Amino acid sequence: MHLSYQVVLAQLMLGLNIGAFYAILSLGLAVIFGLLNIINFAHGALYMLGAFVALLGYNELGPLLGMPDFHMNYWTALLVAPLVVGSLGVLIEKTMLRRLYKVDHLYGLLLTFGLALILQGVFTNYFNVSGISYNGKPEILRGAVNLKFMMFPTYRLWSIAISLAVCFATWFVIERTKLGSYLRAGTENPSLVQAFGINVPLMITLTYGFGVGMAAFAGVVAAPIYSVSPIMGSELIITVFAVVVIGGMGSIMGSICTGLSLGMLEGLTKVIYPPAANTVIFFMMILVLLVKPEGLFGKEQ
Amino acid sequence: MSAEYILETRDLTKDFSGFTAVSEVNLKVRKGSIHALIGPNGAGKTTVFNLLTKFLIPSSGSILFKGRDITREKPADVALRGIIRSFQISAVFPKLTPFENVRIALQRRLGTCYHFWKPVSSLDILTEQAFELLDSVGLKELAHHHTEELAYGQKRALEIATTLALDPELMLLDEPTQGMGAEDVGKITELVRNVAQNRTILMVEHNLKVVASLADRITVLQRGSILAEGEYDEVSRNPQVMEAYMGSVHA
Amino acid sequence: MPETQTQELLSVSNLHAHYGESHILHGIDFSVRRGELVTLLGRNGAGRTTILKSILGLVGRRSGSIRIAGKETIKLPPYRIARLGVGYCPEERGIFSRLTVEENLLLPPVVKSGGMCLEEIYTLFTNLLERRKSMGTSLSGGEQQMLAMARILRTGADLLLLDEITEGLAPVIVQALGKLIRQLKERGFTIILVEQNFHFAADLADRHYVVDHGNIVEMIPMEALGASMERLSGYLGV
Amino acid sequence: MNRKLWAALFLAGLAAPFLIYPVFVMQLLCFALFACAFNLLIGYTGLLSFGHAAFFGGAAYVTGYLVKNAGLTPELGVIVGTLAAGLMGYIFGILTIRRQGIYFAMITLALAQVIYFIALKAPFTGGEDGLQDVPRGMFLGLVDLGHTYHVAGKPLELNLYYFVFIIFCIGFWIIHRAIHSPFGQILKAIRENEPRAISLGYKVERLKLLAFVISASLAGTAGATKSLVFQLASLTDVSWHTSGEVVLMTLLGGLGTVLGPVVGAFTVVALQAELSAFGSWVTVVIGITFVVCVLSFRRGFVGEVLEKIRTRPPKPND
Amino acid sequence: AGISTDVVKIGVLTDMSGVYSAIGGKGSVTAAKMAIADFGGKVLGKPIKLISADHQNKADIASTKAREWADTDHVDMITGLLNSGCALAVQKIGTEKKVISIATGAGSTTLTNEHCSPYGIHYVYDTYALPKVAGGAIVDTGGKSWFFLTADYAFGHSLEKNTAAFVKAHGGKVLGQVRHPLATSDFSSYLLQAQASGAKVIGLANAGGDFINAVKQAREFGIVQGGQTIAGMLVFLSDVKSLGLDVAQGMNFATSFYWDRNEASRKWSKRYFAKTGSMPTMNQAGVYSAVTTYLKAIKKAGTDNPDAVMKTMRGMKINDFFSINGHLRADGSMVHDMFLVEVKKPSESKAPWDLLKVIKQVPGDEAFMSLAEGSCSMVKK
Ligand SMILES: Nc1ncnc2c1ncn2[C@@H]1O[C@H](COP(=O)(O)OP(=O)(O)OP(=O)(O)O)[C@@H](O)[C@H]1O
Ligand SMILES: Nc1ncnc2c1ncn2[C@@H]1O[C@H](COP(=O)(O)OP(=O)(O)OP(=O)(O)O)[C@@H](O)[C@H]1O
Ligand SMILES: [Mg+2]
Ligand SMILES: [Mg+2]
Repeated sequence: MHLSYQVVLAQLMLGLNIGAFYAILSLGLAVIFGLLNIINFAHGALYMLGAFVALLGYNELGPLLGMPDFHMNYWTALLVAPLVVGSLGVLIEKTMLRRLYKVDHLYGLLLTFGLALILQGVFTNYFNVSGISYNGKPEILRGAVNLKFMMFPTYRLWSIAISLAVCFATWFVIERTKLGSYLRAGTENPSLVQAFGINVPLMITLTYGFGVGMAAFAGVVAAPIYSVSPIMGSELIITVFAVVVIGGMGSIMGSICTGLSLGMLEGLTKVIYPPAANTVIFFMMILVLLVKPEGLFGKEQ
Repeated sequence: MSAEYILETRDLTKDFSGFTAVSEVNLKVRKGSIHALIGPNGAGKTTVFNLLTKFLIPSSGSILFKGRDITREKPADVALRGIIRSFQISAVFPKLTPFENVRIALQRRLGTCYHFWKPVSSLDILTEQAFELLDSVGLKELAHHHTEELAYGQKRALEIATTLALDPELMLLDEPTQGMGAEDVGKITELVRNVAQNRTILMVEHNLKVVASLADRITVLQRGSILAEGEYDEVSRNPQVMEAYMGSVHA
Repeated sequence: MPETQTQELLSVSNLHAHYGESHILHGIDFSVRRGELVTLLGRNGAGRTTILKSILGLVGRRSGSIRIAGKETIKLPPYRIARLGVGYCPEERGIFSRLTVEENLLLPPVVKSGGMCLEEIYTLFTNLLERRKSMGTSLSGGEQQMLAMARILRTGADLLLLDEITEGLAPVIVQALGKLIRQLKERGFTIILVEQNFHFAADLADRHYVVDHGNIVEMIPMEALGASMERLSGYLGV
Repeated sequence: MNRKLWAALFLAGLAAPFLIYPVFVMQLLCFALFACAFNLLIGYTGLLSFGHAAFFGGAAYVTGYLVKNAGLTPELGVIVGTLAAGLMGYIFGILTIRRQGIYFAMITLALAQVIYFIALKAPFTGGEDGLQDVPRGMFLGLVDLGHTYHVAGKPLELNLYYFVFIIFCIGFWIIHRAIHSPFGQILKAIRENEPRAISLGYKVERLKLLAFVISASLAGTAGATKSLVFQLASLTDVSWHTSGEVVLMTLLGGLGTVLGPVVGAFTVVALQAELSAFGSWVTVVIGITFVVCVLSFRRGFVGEVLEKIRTRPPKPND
Repeated sequence: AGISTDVVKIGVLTDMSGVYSAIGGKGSVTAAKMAIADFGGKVLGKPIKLISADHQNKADIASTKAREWADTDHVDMITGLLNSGCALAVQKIGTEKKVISIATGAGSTTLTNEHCSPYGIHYVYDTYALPKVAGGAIVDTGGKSWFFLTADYAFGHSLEKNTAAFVKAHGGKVLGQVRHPLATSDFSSYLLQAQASGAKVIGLANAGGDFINAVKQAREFGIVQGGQTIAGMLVFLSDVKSLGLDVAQGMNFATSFYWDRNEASRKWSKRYFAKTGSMPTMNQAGVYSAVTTYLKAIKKAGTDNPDAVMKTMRGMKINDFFSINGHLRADGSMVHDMFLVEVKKPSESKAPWDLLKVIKQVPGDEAFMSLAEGSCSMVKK
């Protein structure tokens, strides 16, 4: 393949698109990890669930309500899916995760791993794993934009923009506001923060809800691009883990930057040596581990 | 006459991204003495300890142990040379019994730590010595209890017993009496005095009574640098020290 | 004495507390009047920290009655109790490492009016001013202790629970803290002080409660201290 | 009492192929050994590796390839597979051993993904189809492991079974010994308080690395044996689902107990066999098992039983 | 002679939960049940029993299950087998244990070449026949230059290689190819490369989810609108259904079966539809046909002895709603006519499942690899 600068730019744009998903997912993981000290293995499954809420809302909700012509539109889904999945997250936190804070963090990982299996298994049982198309892409996001070096689908441009907006908003809240300092303090010593008069249990619950809500949001944004399938999250999540390792769990900004740049790296790999596209991030991870074991943005232990 | 000094630092310095916590400290610890390091909070005492035991890497300067430069060695190697520390926060193995705690330390000498094919009974030869050590700190009766259940003072004592098991030439004690009741403070003081025979001790301590009764020599640290050095009486009368550290307290 | 009744800011009766399976407090009764400074004395492990934590609801399980300014709090979650105006300085200091010194200071929400402002606090603790942009746990042990104290003075809490605040502090600072506490008392704060350093506590307190094995075994008013010295040293091994 | 228990278990192992479908028992033994090896790491050093399938599957490929293409005898195949897994463990270890907890889990998971990639791409692995047709060969060049006896009309591959059983016993014994060795004592100490162990002069990283290598090697032994039993090494063996399964086995049986992983492996393998007709519900049931186990009996079957025994009369030692 | 163990046991081993579950899965089990019921539930007076399991597309699970079925359940025939790894593993065990295996979903030609077995049958299609039918036809209608998007594993490579050979044989040329990892969700990069190559035809040498994603995204990037054609090398009815006519219209591909082809296929498919709610894919129809053929062979042979049954099948003409002019060859390949189909425009479609039109019927001997080309060791040359 001839590597003109147009090709490279085009691939970088596409990489940015993937990177935006990595960023929003790894950010969600980082937020949850921050306060609950749990690696949310179910993140991929909840991302999938978000996409399914959009899909089912579009395809099935109408018939279910006896209004065959009703389709929950994309914009509504963008709001509803995070709410639905966020509420499920709240439920999960209140009934299960809550009981694990006192024990080794690894149990949280294992529990969410179990949840991921359950969700994935149930959906696999009812839906086609090879994917279902989501047809609710709104009219104004159809078509393509001329970026000079390529025609870029409008929807993808939108997905990059909205994901980045969500990421930076989250960053701002956590690093620059009072709420963020409660979150960071709650991370370290919840019972003390509670003793200062802050409703920590609620904060934890909502944080988990918010984190998984973000995953669901990413799922809705992804739905018009990729097929919606029960397994869409399960491979992605492992790559996102690698992103997290490379970035280092320490910082919110780290998740965002690493996510984006690894997406672009993956994009480039797809032109240079496509077979390695799925794995380049893992090799990158080994490299980073050798040079900077705590990750690019991580703090030394 | 460096043989006289077991430990020497030369212009030891530690920067934390712009903040100099320890600055050009030249510390000399005489062999066989009890040497106390005191100073106001944040003076850099714990940092010095961390530097000496390689839990932190010095920004510049060097550390000599028995005349040999150990500045670049790893924590475990420093320990192997005979410098053993205790921690400001009590450091024991909570799920092992006190007996096992001590045995872990004794075991090092056998050199079998990588021997995964030997039975545990190969450690039986250490049992007697372990009990002797526990006895010396008054924990013999508790040898097979759960370490987590021990009282604070007992844990400190256990920590010292474990440290002694390695027969260190130089013991570094970071605030051994911190958080103890008066009763336990007395016991620990006694214990330190006992174990100090034929070894060297460098300790950080805020309890001036303990310092006064134990230390042969005192170094006062302030803002990372040595402010004064000498014997207790001498140092405690030093007006600078009084202002920076002791306030109006007179021992 | 109806008058003292109304003045009681904190009254604890028949307080039991558990950590998991272990029963730590066995029916504690005591009370603190507004503006008073009482200490809890006792050996290591007597249960003093546990009393403070129970007041805030930070133990596994508690029962009995704890009234703060007349309000029953035994069923309330910790954050609600704190909002009644209780400030807590924990024994392990509890400085947040991911927050800067200043963020640490600003963390606890203001629960009542009348707290100190930031400048006031920085004049009291000059060390902190110098290091206010540093991360919390890069502070030395003593600096952290100051920060932990300083932090609750901002919130306007008027019932302070102070656990071993002199621990690991240089004598000069201990003296400074002594002064500070006296000032606080003059300003009308109600203070419960858990202290190992008996001499420090003896100078400050109006009354002493002696805790032993999860019970309050004696109350010694300041005036009676001299007379009770012998018994006290029996309890404490001073 | 302990001795009697072991003897009974050993006899049960000897008699098993006559009572239960032998291939199934062999599968159980392979996974049980795998879980025991895994347990050595998590149960005694507190390191959760989420990439142990790399060793299991890696060794399966190495052994399968060598036995099939280089004509190695099965026992040599297993030994070489074990060594290969040990080497992989060493490389993984160097990369990960300084990290702890969740980080360690994620890194091992990601590294295992690299092995997965290699298994997918390398010219000798058969890609998606796996390495098929691995011969069972002649043990020591003498005993045909492929031989099927017919006892009471049932086809029994007894030679192979006892070969597997002996490997299991040896592997299990090594793990048991390692746990109860001077080395095992120090592992426990490191797990409790790492800085303290360092300050006592132990080279913690090297010790952990050794534990990791032993664990990886034995996981490799299990995988190598499995490739002979099923005459197949496939991507499943190196996939992260397998890594997840071994975690479940160990957790379910009881972390840090000697027999726990064996019990756990039996439960999971049996569960899968029972549920295989229900399609993706297997995944759901496994998921639920995970959740229930984490929430309500974190000590695992064996761990809970031991706890019951322990809490009754307070015995001081062990 | 007679029926061993007094029962004929048929095992359906298929993907019930993975990427191919829509193609085979429960539908295959239903098809097998229908076949048994239609046969009367008995053969030679002995009951026919059906068991089924999920091979999850994992060779080890397939092999474990097949082994267990052979050893403890005394299964006589195993069918389904949706991917090549599973099919190979099961065929291997079948050879060892004398159990007939009929692969209805796997594509690899190795089943009937290097790994051919006296008890192995490859029933529906393979990676030779599909491209031969589709590739040649597309080149002939003007698609002269090709660019391949290939799933990076044996199956994809083999599809690509074979298609390329036919493209060249018909005078077309291959401008390039890009190999993508299996189960890729984002094809945009590859599609841009295909677009940049300027090839008339973008050949998708992949299947299932990969195929669907690639087609959808091609549309997103305006590739078809830009004048390039997409050609799927292995396309199932369920894929077309899930893409929708809007996206898939105009695409040509090869298939062994389409429900709306003639009266017989319609009749059976409607019955199937009534049971499952979707029209059968070629695999599902293939399972029905395979089971029926097998049972017929037993009846004819008068025994379920595998050697005798195989011999009988080799001598049979297989003609039913699925298989036209079918016959089983010595290498295990079930050769039958194939079809070239085109996806209808939305305007042409009159019913939800009215998706394809048959353009051309290709005789089996033309579509499948000849014995002479093959490398099966059982075939005497
Ligand atoms: N989290 C806990 N779980 C179980 N037991 C505990 C816990 N915390 C404290 N204890 C036990 O409760 C008892 C009282 O502890 P507490 O911390 O209140 O003592 P204290 O009087 O404050 O002593 P110290 O001087 O050590 O601070 C001790 O026996 C201690 O071992
Ligand atoms: N990791 C670190 N990063 C940045 N600054 C640090 C770090 N560790 C210590 N410091 C700073 O170095 C100074 C010395 O700290 P150190 O802990 O050595 O004091 P100390 O003398 O032991 O005091 P104390 O008696 O209160 O324990 C302090 O001002 C502290 O804030
Ligand atoms: Mg210190
Ligand atoms: Mg206390």
